[in-house]
Amino acid sequence: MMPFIIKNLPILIVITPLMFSLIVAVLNNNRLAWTFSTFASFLTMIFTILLCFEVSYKSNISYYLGNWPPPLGIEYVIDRISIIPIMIVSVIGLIATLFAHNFFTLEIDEKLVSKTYSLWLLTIAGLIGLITTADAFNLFVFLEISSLSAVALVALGSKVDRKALVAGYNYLILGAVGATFYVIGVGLLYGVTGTLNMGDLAQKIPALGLNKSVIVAFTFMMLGIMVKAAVFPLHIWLPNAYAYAPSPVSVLLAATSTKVSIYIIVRISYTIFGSSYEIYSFESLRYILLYLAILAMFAGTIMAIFEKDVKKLLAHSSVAQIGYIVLGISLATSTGIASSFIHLINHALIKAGLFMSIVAMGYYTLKRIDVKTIAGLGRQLPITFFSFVICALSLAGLPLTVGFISKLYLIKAAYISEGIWLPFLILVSSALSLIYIWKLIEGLWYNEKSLKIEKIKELPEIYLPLLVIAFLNIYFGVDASLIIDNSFIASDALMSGIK
Amino acid sequence: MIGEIIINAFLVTLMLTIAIFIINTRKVISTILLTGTYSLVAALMFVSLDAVDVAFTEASVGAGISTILFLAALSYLPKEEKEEKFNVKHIYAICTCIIVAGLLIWASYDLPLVGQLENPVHQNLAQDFIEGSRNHIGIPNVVTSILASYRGYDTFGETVVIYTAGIAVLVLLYDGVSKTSKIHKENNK
Amino acid sequence: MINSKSITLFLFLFGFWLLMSGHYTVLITSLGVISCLLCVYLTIKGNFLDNETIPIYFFPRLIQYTIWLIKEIFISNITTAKVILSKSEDPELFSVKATQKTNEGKVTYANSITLTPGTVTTQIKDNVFEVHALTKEFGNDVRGSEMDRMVTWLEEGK
Amino acid sequence: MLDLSIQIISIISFVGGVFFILTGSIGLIRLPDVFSRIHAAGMIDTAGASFIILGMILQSGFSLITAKLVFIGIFIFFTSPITGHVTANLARKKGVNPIGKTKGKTL
Amino acid sequence: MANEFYIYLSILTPLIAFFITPLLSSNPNLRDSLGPIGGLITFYSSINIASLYLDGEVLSFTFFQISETLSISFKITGLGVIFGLVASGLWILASIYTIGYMRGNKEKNQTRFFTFYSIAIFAAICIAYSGNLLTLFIFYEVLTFSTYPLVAHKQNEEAKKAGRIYMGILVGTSIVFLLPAIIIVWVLTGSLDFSTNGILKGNIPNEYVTFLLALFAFGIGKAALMPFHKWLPAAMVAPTPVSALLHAVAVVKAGVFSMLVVITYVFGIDFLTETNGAVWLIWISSITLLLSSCIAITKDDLKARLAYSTISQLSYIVLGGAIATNIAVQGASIHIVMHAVGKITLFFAAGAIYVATHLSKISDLNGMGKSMPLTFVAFFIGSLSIIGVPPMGGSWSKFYLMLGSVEKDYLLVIYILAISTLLNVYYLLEIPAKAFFQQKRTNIQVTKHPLTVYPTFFAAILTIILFIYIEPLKDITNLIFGN
Amino acid sequence: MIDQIFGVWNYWIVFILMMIGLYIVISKKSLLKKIVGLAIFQTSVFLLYITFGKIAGGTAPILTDNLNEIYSNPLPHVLILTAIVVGVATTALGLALTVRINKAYGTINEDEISASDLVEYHEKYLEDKK
Amino acid sequence: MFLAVLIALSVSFLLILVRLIIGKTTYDRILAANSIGTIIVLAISVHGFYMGRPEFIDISIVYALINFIGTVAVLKLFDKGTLGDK
Amino acid sequence: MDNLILKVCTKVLFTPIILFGLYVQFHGDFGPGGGFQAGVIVAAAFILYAMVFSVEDCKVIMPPKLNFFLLALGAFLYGFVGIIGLILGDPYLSYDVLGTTKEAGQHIGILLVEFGVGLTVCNVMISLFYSFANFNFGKKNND
Repeated sequence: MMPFIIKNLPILIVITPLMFSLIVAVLNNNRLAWTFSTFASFLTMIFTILLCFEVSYKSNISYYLGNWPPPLGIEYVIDRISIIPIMIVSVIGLIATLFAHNFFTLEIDEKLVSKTYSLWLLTIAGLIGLITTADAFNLFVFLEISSLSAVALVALGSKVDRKALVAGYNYLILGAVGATFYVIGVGLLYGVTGTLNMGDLAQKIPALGLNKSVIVAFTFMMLGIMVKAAVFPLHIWLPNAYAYAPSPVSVLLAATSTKVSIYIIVRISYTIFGSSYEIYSFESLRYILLYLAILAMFAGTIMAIFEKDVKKLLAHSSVAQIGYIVLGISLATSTGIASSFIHLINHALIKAGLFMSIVAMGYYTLKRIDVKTIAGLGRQLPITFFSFVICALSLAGLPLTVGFISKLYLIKAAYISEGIWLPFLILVSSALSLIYIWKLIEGLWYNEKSLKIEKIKELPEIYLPLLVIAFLNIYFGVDASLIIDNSFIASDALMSGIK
Repeated sequence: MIGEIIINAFLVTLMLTIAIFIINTRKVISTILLTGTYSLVAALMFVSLDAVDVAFTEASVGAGISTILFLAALSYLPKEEKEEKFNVKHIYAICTCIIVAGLLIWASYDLPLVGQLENPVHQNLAQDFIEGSRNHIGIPNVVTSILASYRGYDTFGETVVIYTAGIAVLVLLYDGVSKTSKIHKENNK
Repeated sequence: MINSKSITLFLFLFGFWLLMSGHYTVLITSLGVISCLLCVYLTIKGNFLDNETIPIYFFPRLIQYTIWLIKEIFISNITTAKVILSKSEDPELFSVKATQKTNEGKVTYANSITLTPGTVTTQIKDNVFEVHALTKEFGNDVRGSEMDRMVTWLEEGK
Repeated sequence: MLDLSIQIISIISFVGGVFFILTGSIGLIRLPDVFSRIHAAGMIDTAGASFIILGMILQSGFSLITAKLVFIGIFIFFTSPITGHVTANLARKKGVNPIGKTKGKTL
Repeated sequence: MANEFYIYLSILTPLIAFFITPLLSSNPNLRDSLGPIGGLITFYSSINIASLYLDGEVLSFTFFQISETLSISFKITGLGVIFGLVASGLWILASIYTIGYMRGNKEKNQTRFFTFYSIAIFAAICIAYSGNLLTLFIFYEVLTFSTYPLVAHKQNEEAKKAGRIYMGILVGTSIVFLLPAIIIVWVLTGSLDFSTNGILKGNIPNEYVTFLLALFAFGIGKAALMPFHKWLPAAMVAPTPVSALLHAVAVVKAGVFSMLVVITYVFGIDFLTETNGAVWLIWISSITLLLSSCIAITKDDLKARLAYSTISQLSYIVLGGAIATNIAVQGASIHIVMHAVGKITLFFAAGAIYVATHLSKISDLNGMGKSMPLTFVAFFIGSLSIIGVPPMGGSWSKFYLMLGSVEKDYLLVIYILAISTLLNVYYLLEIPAKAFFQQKRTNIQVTKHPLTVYPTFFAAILTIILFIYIEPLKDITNLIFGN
Repeated sequence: MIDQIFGVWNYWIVFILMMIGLYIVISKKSLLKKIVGLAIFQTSVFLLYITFGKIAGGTAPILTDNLNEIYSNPLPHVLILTAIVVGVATTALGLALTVRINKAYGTINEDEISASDLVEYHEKYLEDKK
Repeated sequence: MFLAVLIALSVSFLLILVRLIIGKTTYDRILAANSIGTIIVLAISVHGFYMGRPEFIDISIVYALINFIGTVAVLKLFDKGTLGDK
Repeated sequence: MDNLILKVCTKVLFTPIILFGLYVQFHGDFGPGGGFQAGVIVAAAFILYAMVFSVEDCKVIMPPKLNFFLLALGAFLYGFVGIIGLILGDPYLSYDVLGTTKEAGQHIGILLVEFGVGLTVCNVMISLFYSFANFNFGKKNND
């Protein structure tokens, strides 16, 4: 049994949630559906952990789907780089699934819950599939699986607020345009190289020299994915989508979906075009990305400061955080990319925790979670508040939390390649972020309760995910070597592909 | 093979005409019918470009199911669009489109010419697929053998996508009476 | 379940399959049989395996009728083309009475009227058809009710 | 010899088909109202289609394609009157009045 | 191991107090006794550490490794010993006083208060014994965040606003300036560990020294250099024990301590002298010193005046560091002790007055000296110490500072010190003078709480003791730059 | 020469078609029209792919017994089959959302929707003030 | 020969397209769309012959089918205002 | 639609359309077509029936529960064929091991897989139509 599993790990992590989603959909019992989903995501995580060990001494696992060798068939590649986002998705997936049960039964029509779990697992499967694939077109298919299911999940928030529908619609249209742009890019590349496998493409592109189609293809692919990753001017779908989605969906999407897209940006720019990166536009694109990232940092933070709706506030903050991650990528140095990876992981942990604790506080209202409505709830829900504070301080970059580690490395990288002005900007924006964080903490703890609900008590079922995420936030802030070492290994691996 | 080229050019221009008409039609039903026709012509184009399977699919999906879905949705929607004045958004859209089109046209100078045998697209893989389909799989329709075997995983993904859409629409258009849970009835008075 | 209609339908469908298929291996043909059975099953399940679906009693006189119809169509096509090209249309709307008893008969009659260009059935109320004709001549043809007689003849069967 | 005659017959039938189709489309543009245009459309569907299919049948010789072409023909024959009739029916139902040559309406 | 035991003991004691306090919320007496007991234990271990340090033992250990070059580690330095002694020693006093204040004033949420009080002390002691910049920074932030609930203790709008200013300036400066400075050091040297002669020498272009020092100087907002001093007066809304903690024991001392540490152990005074990188800091601190003294005069609120006094006194210490000679740094470090004791006396007195009479305006204190003689005598002694009049401890530090500036020929600095002393005299002595020699205006009910008065008086006596018994302190300061 | 012109002509028109689709998506206010635009956009992209796969004088990639036959490249066809399905999935989902939006808002005009949201926001704001 | 037929079909296609676009009543459009369907069905068959691979007639059948169903759908929509049961 | 002609003709056309769909399904190996197109054609027959008669009538032939089950089953079948490959020791979606020879295995695999696609597509399309056609317009959703 074991060798069989070991041999097929790369595909098992994708098809486990996928196949379970097909089974879950036809179940009638909500509790059973949840159990199945949890089981599926648990299995996925176990497989991912096994895969981690496997990758750590094989460094590069290639899996031929359908037993056809790569340029003909589709290939899965798992290496030290891709294992990071896979880990994020599967761990957060499990935590969010554990968390989801109470909220789905509450926020969604009873009869739709099992189907919702199906969509939920599809999102997870789609995201993992996106990461593992080494085929440019297969990536598109999984992009669509994940985004269609995510759109549906977002729109399910319409039971609470009709704006969820518009948010879902915009997400869908922008996402589809982005995906189509990506497809155009792939098409142009295919037109000039005749292959779709990423490794194969990377080998063939340098031979083409300064080819206009390749440059345009690169631009289009990047643009397409940047929509999905919500890089600054293309982020407009994100705040509403995260804010109006049902609670568990916000948790899952905020923590994983953009991270995966950013990983793809890295993959495209370094793996496919990396070997010809001196010739091509990446050097100039780097600066475009850099400035966009800086804009994102400030725009997101400032929007968040003036926002009253807490989920939307966190979504705006996500835009800013994506800015940090993209900034790391745009530095195009080993340290920069490593810092991006570090922040990728850490931000997933932070945002998952923040959204979980915030929506847990909104559990009793089912209305929009406003700074006012949650006032004073912190004292009534101490565990939730505790994990919220941990994650919020982590977001602000307080030492001993993961946020600090990522900021530390990001600034180091920025300082090394751009001098002092960039760290300074980063820090100003992160100091600004303290304003909204503090607004929330203060509101939760010091303000008088505005809700007239008597029976507020915490749900014991969500203690586990909340405490786990708070623990992770602290643990990796204290003993960060696991994240840091792996990120550096990944970034070195990426950079070594560039001559 | 000048005939082929002329047919292609004609069809493509025809599509352009239809598309231009679609922009400014305000009657939704006409838009839908024109879109259906657009798909039909595209399918015809696919036939003339030797992509029979694609034509088959485009005909049944683009012209068929899509149109029916549009019509089904239209029964709940206003039948006529609101009049739009030319505004900044249009200028913005036009600029975006011109830039993107400019980029693409610029790129097209380095694209291989249509239909040349020596294009990289035809030099790589294609022959392997055809030979493989003939010798290893034994199915005359190369498209099917790639679809189901070589790139079977893509097709699995595609099936899952359509499944996702099915479930998503099912969930979104579920018209049961929504039940509010007990807690909220108490709390949201 | 198994009656003359279902068997006839099955045979028709299977014939259709064989004509379409072109690959007469055991696998494909057995799949064909299964498919045809499925189709028959669906009609039974939907409870519409009746005379309207498969009017067996039409068959004896069907070929003769079809030939006659094609001839009619050909003639009226030429006439219509003349009318269109010469711009001499003179439309009229009138009612005729159909003498068919069954639905399938009426439908055949109405379709035949519509199939011959120059005349279109616009409404059916019980057994009164409202017909739109391109010119008076076409109208006279229909009113002459030769077609009506032919269809009734077809309907009677053997 | 046989080939040649089949060729000639098929060309003739193509020509016939094209003639009817073109006439039909001219009719679609020229004729005054929906009801009259249905006749033109019917012409395309019946004579135009059948002649062209006939031409192709002659071209293809006797094979599976013939069967399929026949099926297309039957199908078109089957569906054309339905759509024509339903369109006319609906137009009548929704109060579109046929235009006569001399005056507006006849019954 | 046996020696490191004392470090563990001194760090863990307040931490344990932090964890136990909430559990004892139902038993106030037991809960409140935790503070003095913890203080005694910590002070005991701090004395042991000091004596071990004087014996030349090198005490250091790494708590854990974050990554290859980053770790959280502790190491005993001369400055650290002094700060550790101050923090732990005054904790005993402060905790006793706090009991009196909180009970006398019948404050709410006492458990929360004591909890965060302990964690603040914990952070201060960790700062004292930190072995590298990262550790220092981390506990610096912990200190900031743990004192926020204390500042905003009253939970009204004013307290929250003050809390926002407090957090905004301290966290803002530390993130925007201090963090990049630390990272620059990290990038340049690859290490953050303290070394007695500094670690930057040879690793940084000379022209960047000024810039980097500026980042540090403004980044350490707790040192209250002039543009970033606003948080200190704002935080005055807090209960007086907190003010005592902020202004005497933990927070501001942590700030100036960090400043001195950075100057001596990161830059190294020789290096600073060589590059003249700290000259500007002398002027900035001098300006702060004078200006804040002037502002203090205009304040009628007792605690606000003390706050501005603190700002000015802190600048003495920064000035000592900026002069960057052995003697000046020694003076600065002695001033940490002296000012701490003196200022805590003043705050205790202010708190005692508030508990007894609920007065906070200086103009209302006329003639109160007769009803609260012990308190005002203590206040008088404390003032003298701050001013630097000889039988009090404060005179030593000023003496050393002047020596230092003479050594470097900064004559202007001496004048500034003199002027500021005169201002001190004016704004501090005005209060006991009014209390003793003016006519009592209204009938004010005086209800003293004994636990507020005696610690105050004891602290006053401590200033005198420190003047006489200065030798051990001098021994320690001699070891700041290694044996 | 004519090969050259028509060789690029197809691309150009396809690009322009794409842009028409994109233009509709960006500029039109009707949510339904946006979906139509998206469909046009995607269909045009499909055409681009299929154009890549074409070989002049080739035939459809369904094997015959003639071994010397030139077949057009089948790979783009497969890709586009997948893409068409994805496209119809997107369309269906978009339509479902549009229908729901129309039900919730009573309009599918972007401007009116945001106006309606704004009104709701203000009402809520006034409520809060009370 | 086939090319000539194709061209003729294209011409009639264009003519009908004019009707589709100018419309007048919706029924005209429906009629035109239906006729365009028929034309394309024929065109595909003829194109198959023209290219020498006439075995793809299936596409035409699908076309005819889809055309019919589409027309029915449009008509139903106009008749009942919905495609489902009211 | 209460139209006699349409009703009668739909009854007549229903089975041939489905059969044609199935023909396309099973002849995807030899000519254009395959699971996806077949699914659409079969679904088109059902949709036609539902339009001309009523959705309720169509639900007699294809009950929603069965429809939903088949919808999931099709994709599951596809995935499961892949898993069989896994169990027999080959990578995912490898059909070589399904039959006695590689070629036979490929044939079986492709047939099953295409059937899965067809099943899903057909049922998704029917399900889409059901959803759209019977979306409850009168009731307000956000109560």
